[in-house]
Amino acid sequence: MQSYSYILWIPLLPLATFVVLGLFGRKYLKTSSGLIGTLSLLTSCLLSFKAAKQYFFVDGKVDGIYQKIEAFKHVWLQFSPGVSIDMGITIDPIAVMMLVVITSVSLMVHVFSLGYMKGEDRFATYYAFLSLFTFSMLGLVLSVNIFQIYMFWELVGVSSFLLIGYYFYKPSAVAASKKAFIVTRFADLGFLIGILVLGFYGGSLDISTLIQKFTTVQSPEYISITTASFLGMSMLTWGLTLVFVGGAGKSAMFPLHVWLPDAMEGPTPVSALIHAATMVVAGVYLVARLFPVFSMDAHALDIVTYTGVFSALLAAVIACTQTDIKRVLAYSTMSQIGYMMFSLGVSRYGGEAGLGYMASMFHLFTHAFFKSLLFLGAGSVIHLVHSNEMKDMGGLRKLMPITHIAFLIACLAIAGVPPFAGFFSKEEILTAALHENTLVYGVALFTAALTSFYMFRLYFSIFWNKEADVHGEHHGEGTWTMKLPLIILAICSVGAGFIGFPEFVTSDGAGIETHMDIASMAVPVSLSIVAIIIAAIMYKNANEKPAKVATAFGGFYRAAYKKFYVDEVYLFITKKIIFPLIGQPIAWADKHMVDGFMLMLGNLTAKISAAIKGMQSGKVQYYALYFFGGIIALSLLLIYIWK
Amino acid sequence: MNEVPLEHILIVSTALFFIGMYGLFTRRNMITMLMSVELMLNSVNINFVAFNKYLYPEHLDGIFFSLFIITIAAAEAAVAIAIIINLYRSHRSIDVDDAAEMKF
Amino acid sequence: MMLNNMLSLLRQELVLSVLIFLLLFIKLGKDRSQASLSVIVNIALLINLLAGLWNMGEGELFSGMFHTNATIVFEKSILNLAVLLISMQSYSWLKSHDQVIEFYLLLFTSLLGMQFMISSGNMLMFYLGLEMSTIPLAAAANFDLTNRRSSEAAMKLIISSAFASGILLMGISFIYGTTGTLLFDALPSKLTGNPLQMFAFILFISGFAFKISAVPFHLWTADVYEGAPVAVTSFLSVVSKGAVIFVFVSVLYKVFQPLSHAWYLIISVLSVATILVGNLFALRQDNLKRFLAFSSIAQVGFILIGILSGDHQGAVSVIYFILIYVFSNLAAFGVISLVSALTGKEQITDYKHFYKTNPLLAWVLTIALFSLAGVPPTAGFFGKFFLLTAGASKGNYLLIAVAALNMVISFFYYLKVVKAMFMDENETPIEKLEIPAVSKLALYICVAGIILVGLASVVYEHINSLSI
Amino acid sequence: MNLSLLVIFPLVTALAVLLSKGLKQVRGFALLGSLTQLGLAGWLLKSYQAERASGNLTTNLFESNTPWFTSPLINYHIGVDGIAIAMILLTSVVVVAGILVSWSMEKMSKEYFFLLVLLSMGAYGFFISLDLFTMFFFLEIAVIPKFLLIGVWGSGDKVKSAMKLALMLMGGSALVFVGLLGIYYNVHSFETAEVIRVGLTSGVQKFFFPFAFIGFGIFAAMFPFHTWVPDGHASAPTAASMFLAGISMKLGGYGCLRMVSLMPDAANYYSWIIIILATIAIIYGAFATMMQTDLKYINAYSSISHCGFVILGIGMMNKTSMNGAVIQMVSHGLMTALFFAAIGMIYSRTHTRMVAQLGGLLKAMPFISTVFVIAGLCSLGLPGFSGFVAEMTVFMGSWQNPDTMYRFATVLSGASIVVTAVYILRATGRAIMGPISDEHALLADATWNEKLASVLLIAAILVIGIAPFLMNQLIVPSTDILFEHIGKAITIK
Repeated sequence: MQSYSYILWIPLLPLATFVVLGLFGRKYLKTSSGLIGTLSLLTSCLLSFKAAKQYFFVDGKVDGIYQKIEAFKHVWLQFSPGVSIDMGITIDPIAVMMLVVITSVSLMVHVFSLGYMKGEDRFATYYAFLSLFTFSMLGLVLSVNIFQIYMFWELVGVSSFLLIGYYFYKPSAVAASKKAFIVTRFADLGFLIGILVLGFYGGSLDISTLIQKFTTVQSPEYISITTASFLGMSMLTWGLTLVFVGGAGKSAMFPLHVWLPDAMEGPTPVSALIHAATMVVAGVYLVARLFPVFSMDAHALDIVTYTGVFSALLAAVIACTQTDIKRVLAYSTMSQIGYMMFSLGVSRYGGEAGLGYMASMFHLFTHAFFKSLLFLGAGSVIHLVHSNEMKDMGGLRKLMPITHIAFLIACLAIAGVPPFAGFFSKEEILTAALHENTLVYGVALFTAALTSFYMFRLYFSIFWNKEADVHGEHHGEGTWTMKLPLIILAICSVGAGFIGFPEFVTSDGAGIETHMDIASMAVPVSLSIVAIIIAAIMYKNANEKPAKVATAFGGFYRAAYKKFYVDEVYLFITKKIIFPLIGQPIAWADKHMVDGFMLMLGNLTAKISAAIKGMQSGKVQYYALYFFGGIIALSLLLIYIWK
Repeated sequence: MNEVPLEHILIVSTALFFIGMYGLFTRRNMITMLMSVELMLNSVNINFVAFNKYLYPEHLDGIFFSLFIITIAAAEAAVAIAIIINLYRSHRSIDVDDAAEMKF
Repeated sequence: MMLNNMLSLLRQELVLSVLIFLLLFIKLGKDRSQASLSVIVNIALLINLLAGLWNMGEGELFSGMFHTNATIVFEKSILNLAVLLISMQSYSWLKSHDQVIEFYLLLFTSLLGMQFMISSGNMLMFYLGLEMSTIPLAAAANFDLTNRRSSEAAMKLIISSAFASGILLMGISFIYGTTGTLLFDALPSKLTGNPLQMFAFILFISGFAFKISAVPFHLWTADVYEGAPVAVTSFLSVVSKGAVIFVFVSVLYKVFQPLSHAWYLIISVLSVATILVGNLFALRQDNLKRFLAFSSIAQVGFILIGILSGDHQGAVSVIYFILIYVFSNLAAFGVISLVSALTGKEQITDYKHFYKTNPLLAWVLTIALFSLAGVPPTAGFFGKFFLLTAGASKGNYLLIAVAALNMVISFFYYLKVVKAMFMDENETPIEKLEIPAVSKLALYICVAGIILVGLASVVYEHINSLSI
Repeated sequence: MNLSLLVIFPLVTALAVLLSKGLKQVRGFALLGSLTQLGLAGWLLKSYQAERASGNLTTNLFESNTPWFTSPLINYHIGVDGIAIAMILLTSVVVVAGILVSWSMEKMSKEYFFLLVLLSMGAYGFFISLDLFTMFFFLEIAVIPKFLLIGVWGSGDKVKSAMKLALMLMGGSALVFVGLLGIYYNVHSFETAEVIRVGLTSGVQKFFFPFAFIGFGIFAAMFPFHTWVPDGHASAPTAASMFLAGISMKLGGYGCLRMVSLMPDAANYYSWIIIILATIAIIYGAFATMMQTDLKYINAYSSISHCGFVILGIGMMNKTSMNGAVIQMVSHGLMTALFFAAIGMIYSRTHTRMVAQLGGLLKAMPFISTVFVIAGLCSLGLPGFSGFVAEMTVFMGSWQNPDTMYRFATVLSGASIVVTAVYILRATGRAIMGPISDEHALLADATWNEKLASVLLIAAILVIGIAPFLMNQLIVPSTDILFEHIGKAITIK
């Protein structure tokens, strides 16, 4: 087996880029920073491919399964014997897959941004942040230690915050970045406590050790964590659920999804990278990383399943009503991640039962390509019309042919039309769901149809429908740097499905056989096609039908349009409960009660001082009288106390 | 001839002491106050002499002490009267309540 | 032999007596300039101080009436040092005064009385010393003859102290009546603790409490301090108080040792009351002298806590504290005396923004106040620390806690003055003052003392090595 | 090396400052002195490690013991362990930064720098003391300069704040004093080692521990004795705020730690109260911060919350949490100094600290804004910065006790990191991001001295944040030794 130590360079190169650009970019590397960032990432990307090749093909399976390799591990912070944060690199199928996904999508975004962000004032800063993000994300997927995940988890959070707030002078961007950070931070609290629970009972923070201990039913750790319980749930369930809360926050699962649509305030390429392809699937990745442990606890898996499926449905419904194209895409992302989640939830560990796991990872893989393609396409469109609103678009297929074709491919992929990438992965998910839980299957099927509908609503509204009023001079589809990524990603969206994914990425690393039978395929595919046709009827040309349908749904439509008022609930909780009912009383109490008490001590002293001033009357006879009083007092003291 | 018992003398001296004290507390005229103090000192003198005579006649400690008290009382009175005279110059009064500017 | 003994054992008193007579003769002769007179007096005082450093052993004179040893000599030297400093500091004030010699005469007579009082081995000697130190002071308090307040102060002092003498004498007479002796050495074996004796003891202690101005016997203090000229005030607050405390310690520790349970109780109550009342009154003062009067009352409370210890360490810490107190209080009074002599201003509000115009004086006053407050690295910190440590040796930690928390209150009013000097804005601050070299030297000595007496443990160790 | 140098050098510097003339000389001397001090601290670290590497395992190194007073027995006994070295390094870094930040202090510059140096001397002396009296001595030395610094050079209601701070701190030291006397009269020594060796009976500990702990707790802003913190910090001039939060609050934390090691039985007995108070401080401080509108108040209240972690770590009474407490002290010292430095830089330019009146400063002063954001991110515990390491260590430690109340306290304290994120981002969002007003648009960015100060602090934060194992190597052996003694007390229970 060859050494994998070069993998260390994959995250370190972007880190170096971040440091260089962050320190010197603004002053010295203003124009060349884009190029530096891209080149460094290209190297990372190539190294990733090399790693993938080596792992899957050169080294291959040992004993029939792909082995988990710890290429590098260094104790970073020792808490107590056995419990430490380690920095290291794990290589296993999902890590390698994520390496490839992250570096290639990030590379595409880097290239795209060369054109898209050209002339920006903080161009170098932008690339620095992109590099920081890429580094953090790579570090996350390679983690050996659950605390290492948490650290990089926070780092991707902050890079996301920085990038969403890139247009810092726009109040809406600032608000969105704040929201994203705070909501995910809240979720991370759950993650942290989950880690504390698992670490306490497992006696280790090392992922492999934890998995090994918690999957051995006889181990003392397993026994103690399953017997200890709090509020009727075993500590294992608690731990996993709390970890999942962290994942749900980052992956925008209901009810922690509110930040994702707002996060679209960031530059569009950023949305493509962070809020479509990579960071938002970190939650899925986290569950997959700990999947052996999750599979030991049915309750935790159920929570994953139902959260996932509900989020998928909810997001799809909302997506049908939104008019901001990036928001539509954001809800679509949320919906697709919901798919991945419940797919994990219905899966079991090992062999055929692990189909859901494989499907989830497969969907993650394909989704990364077509969703980033959709975002980059949307970016091109926005670059042209300078608006996010559907009503400002239409008939753009003539102005931007490449974008049009690429976007169409992506739409077909996400709609699950064969032979595009999404078809394969979605098909596996549905099959897995069908085997395990019919209710989930039903909802998933309906969601799939909705997906096709809203994606093509989007497609038709942008590229067909009425002609947009694109005035005067425009730069068409922009430079080649903006077109090239679209083309490459389009090719991936077509071809990614044909990779023999079940062979490579499975729950136990062993590879499974999948069966595609026409019968089970027919239902979702035909539903999708029907939905596409309905979308075509409603949106291909400008007409009154959408409005009529909206009126027909009435209150439900309005509720969906308002995103089911989840934001308002949050606002209510923060603005009406936490601030006035907790924050202000505390601030008040501090000023008037705690501090007031200290002041009162001072004032009291002054009061007493004023009260006894009469003693010093200035009349010498009274002084003598006090003198005499003192003698009597002392006598009494001795008479009554001493004797 | 029956000797006067010590207790009687002590009662007289104590009475004198408290009479002096009462005078000091109640008289407004500074000279009178000074006189009251002299009463107190004299009661002490009586004490000393009586104790010496009745209880410890072998030494003359008490008697000498009272001699010194008398002397010093005279000196004290001299200084006090000088001060009171000076006070009268500025205050035009020897009422003790008029000299109570400094207080609190 | 006897004469030899007298010369060596009485050397401090003799130097002082000679000085007093010298001054009397000068007074009889032609008028001398104030400057040369000051020089003479200060040099004589210095000789007197140096006389104390010259160790001549211990002994008794006049069949036990007068006794002395290294500790007593040291205590007297502290007082001599204080008087020297006061004399140097009052240079500016005396310059404008006609009766310089009288002032010195009064002061030195009083000092002489104190020295005899400290050395006394007999109640009679003690009484004589006490009166000898008090009566001239009353006259000195009236030294600003035309000042209403000065007269009032003197009147209050003389009447109060006459009353206190009466009480004290009553106590002594009963002690005599119950024991039959006036000799300190003979007393302890005869103390039985019968009720009359206890009552006598209370009267006796009250007389002391009056002199050191412990609450509730303190009421004269503030008025007298405020009214008297600054030099007299500083003499009253440092020298007079210090001397009585020295005697108080030795009387309590040696003579009334058999009654130590009784006086432990009395003194603990007095100390708490003294600290509290002193602090509470000091809080509300505007006149600096009056303010320092109450602050010194509070200081006495701390000294009483040190006295509580009842052993060697207690005595050491008290003597040590008095030494520090001399430096600290005289540094403060030195500044006040200068300002008062040159501008007549004595209110705290007058000192607003004092730092801007007189940084040196402001720093000296600040350091002095910090020392009084007990802030390191000044000696006051060490002094208070040792006092409270000694006081805690009997395990009365609640008392210590009360005292320690009272330091916070005292901190407030000391800081109030510092605040006025450094932080408050003022349109018309005290103008820049010309400081005479002598006064400046005195201030420097005080500051050096404040800093060195604490940090250099040699001073403390020296006191500790003395047998008390 | 001779540890006394750490006290003598500031003294020499202070004298040099007093004797020099004009702002240029004064600050030159001050900077030179503080740099020397930084060098000394670095040298100390190096020789400490060399000594440890050579197998010297005694508790304290570089000890020297000079008799000072014989009765009561007081020795000038100095020596350092890893914890003390960490605090000394922290002090030296903050002092250099503080002096750099006040580079252009025109008003009474001589006195200003003199007091700063004096304050630092108190801190150094405190950290190297092994004798409780010496410790107490230096603790109080550090109080008065604060009073003057705030009262003379401060802003706002400065006199009142200075007074409040001085009085509360004096109150704290009065309590400490009672505790120390209690210790003294039961073991007849002020030596920490002697106290540990002889040991205090459980009853004595229970009586005196509250005095000593609350006393130091006041210095460490323990709830409900924290009220000097907001006003004091807000009124202080920049460097004084940095010293106050960065150094002098650490005196309290360090003192608390030492008291726990001297009186472990009592600490164990009272630990639940300590934990409750610490948790309240953490949560309460965080929520109170959320409501503040003045940048300095924000940082001051957040200091209360962060220092709560120090107390929490100490109160949890296990090795990991105590390590966490130490790291948190260092981390918070650096972070909050950086924060105050940034706020000071902003204030000196905009002349306002009200968040509502600021906005979009990133445009006009990118460097200062970046510093502000970095300080904020460190405050909210971002990995890579020291705050994360510290807080996580405290959490890991406090989670080790399976008792429900301890768990609850840990979760609540953990929740504060969310609130921290809220207030940090609110402040950042309003002041640094968003549209900029016209009058602020043309303000200049940081000058070289400010840059240097910030870079120094950031570098220190990053070193701990990125390589916490270095910090651990330094302090863990010492906390192990400390805990050997404490651990016994816990097993007795």
